[in-house]
Amino acid sequence: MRSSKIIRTIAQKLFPFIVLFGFYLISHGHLSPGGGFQGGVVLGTAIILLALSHSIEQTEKKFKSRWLNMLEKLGILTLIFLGFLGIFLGYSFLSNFLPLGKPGQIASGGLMLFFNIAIGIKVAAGVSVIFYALVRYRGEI
Amino acid sequence: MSIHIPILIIISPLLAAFLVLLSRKYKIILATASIITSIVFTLTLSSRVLSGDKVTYHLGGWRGPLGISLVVDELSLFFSLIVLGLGLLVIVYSMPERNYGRTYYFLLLVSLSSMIGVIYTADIFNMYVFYELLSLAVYLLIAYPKTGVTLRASFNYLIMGGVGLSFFLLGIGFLYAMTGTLDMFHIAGRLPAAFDSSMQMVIMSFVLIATGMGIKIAVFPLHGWLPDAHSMAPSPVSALLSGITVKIGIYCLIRVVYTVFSTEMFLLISSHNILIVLGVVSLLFGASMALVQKDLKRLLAYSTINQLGIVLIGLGIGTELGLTGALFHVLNHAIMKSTLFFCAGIMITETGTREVKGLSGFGRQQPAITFAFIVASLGMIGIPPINGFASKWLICLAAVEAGYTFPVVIILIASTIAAAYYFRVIQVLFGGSLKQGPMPAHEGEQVIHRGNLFRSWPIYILAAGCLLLGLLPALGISLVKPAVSLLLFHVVP
Amino acid sequence: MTPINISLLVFMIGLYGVMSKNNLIKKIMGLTIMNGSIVLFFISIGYRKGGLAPILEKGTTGDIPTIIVVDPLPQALMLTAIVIGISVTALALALIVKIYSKYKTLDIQQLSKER
Amino acid sequence: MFKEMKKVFFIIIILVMTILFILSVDIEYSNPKNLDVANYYIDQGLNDTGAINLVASIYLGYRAYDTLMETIVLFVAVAGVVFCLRGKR
Repeated sequence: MRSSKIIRTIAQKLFPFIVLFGFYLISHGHLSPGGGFQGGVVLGTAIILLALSHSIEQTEKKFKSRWLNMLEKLGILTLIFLGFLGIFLGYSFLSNFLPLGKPGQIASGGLMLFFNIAIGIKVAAGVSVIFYALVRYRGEI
Repeated sequence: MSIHIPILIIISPLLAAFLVLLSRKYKIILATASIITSIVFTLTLSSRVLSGDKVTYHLGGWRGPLGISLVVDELSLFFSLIVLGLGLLVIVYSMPERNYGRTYYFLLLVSLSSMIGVIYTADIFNMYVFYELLSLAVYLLIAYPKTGVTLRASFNYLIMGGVGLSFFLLGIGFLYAMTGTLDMFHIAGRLPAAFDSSMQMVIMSFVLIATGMGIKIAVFPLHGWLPDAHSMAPSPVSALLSGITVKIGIYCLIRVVYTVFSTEMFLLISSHNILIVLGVVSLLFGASMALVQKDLKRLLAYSTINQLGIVLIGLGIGTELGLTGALFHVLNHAIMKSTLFFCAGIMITETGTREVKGLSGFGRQQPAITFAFIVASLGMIGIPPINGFASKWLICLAAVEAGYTFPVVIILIASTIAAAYYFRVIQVLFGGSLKQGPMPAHEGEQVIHRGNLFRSWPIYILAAGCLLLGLLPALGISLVKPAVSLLLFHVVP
Repeated sequence: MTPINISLLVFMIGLYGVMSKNNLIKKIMGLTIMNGSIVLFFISIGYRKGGLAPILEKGTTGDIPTIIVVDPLPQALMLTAIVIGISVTALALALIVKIYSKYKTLDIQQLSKER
Repeated sequence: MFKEMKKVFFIIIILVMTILFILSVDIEYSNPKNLDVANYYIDQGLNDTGAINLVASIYLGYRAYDTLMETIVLFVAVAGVVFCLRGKR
């Protein structure tokens, strides 16, 4: 099944903007509405849009599901590692050990930015992996 | 480093779970090592906890009602030791099975770690999150063989469990609306004032939480998922479900009843009578349904409903003796039911059938396993030298002392019915010679030998535990005693 | 009829859907409705009259804000609850796909007849 | 016949439960009680965690443990979906 040229072109042109918006939501999660989960879902939607408008195989060449799986594990391991870093530096698990900046700036949250980025990457990878698994399933239907 | 022990107990199986997914070879070693690490950590905590002071850990350094804290007291120590000990045996038992891949060990470790998370947390919403994590892992473990029956059982459990946890979450919402905090000890401190101003909301929140947990521990009208899920799952998973996972529901119920809603309020809204009635009904129902089952594992699953009814009666009586009996029965049931499911797993792979009738002659072939099965089933019935007797007797004594004679009669009747169905199985085990029916697909003698070695150790250990706790019930009671005194005479910190 | 009552009503509608419908996907829809109603419940118990979204002004340096702000804790809890609901739904749908490919039906009455 | 009976029975049960539910709820809408913890978050959340989005200051600061577990829940769900649907293509 091939979608029409209009849809393909618009999806292709829209893709970078959606990705940009997703990264904005992730990185400004502690300053404005948004955060890791929301931004991650938006990033995942970008991949889903590309896969729906173009063919699945073509998208999978760019975003391989093996890499996405690895990214997902990496996100969670980063979170746990950041938690353990608190223990090693003499605070407790998951505590914010970075100095707080001026309120309203992007560095103001300390560790929050890194939490958001790890969660965002993990959610984006997870959503697209679910999509791949559901789409590629060819059971005996 | 020593102050971080409570979080390390939870995180080490969780970290091992993700490492299992990354490494292909060392999955079993990683799983075993992480659980042993957790057990060692727990044992180092135990001396501090048993000497009387609570171990508290503030996550992220936020104390009190602001953040989440972990509290290890006598009750949580007792339950976490059961979970970790049996979890280790479940991992050892599932070692020889070759087709359990990485996902199996991942889910097993996640479920064990989330159980400890449920047990240690002092924050009621965090308890919900961990319970949902536990449930997701357990749904997948049930569906692990991916046959039609297991998928159906898993889906039924998902629907029922989802509804139950939604009820639980709504109950948490009611509690938050009344008290404005989520920390259980702070809720307990503020609830009496809320009880004076709006009694019906307190009752409603209790009903919601109790209904949610009632679905999880399968009391009579809400038991629909249990027989399918417990009997269709692979045998180690059945032992995990029936031995430990159901006990987590009981733990949550005890926590909510005795810590969040205090004992006085519990008596004031007369919910102890409801617990006793539910216990009696599910006791009778489980016993009578188990009597007519032909499938061995389904029989054991209905027997779980039966035994949980006894625990509920003990909880409902609520005196010191009754609570001691109930908690002791939790320990005993965990040990006995895991033994039975482990034995059932071996029987099913050896004879190739799930029917009780097909087991005839197994007793002559493998006398040691059969002996363990008989020990555990005698304990289930409640025959003196085995541990099940001691706890049942304590509960009966407590019921007579508190003036409930009717439950005692019912417990005795149910024990007779239990004797009927367990003796039927034992009789078949020693019956005629093993029928050469459809033999299972054994390829190569070597696999079977290795399997038998790793599969029989856990059974012998558990059966020895049954006999030990039965001959020296004072040992088990001394394990339970600190938790009971915490529950009845606790002080809000 | 405050939003609190409405959320309880919706909760019951979801419960009715889960209990009485025979189609597996409709049962999952009921579960989703229950989850949504819980979100509505939590958000509405945190509402204060005239409250704004709990995001402070960019220039504040930690003084006590003069504006009224709604309770931020239930909103943070609901972020967690929504993600958990999504996870349960995704898992249930995967199970349904697998069940359908085994039995070729989604009706729970027919499923319980099959062995 | 039996099916309709069942449906009516369910509807009656649900209606009774709804009425009980709504009667039991005693929360004053838009005027919550016991606001000390919430007020602490609103007053001190910015000083403690440095985020002007108070919701983020709770779910990444005070209750980051919940967020970690929630991420793992999502991971288990993804692993489950992939596990259920892989093989036999």
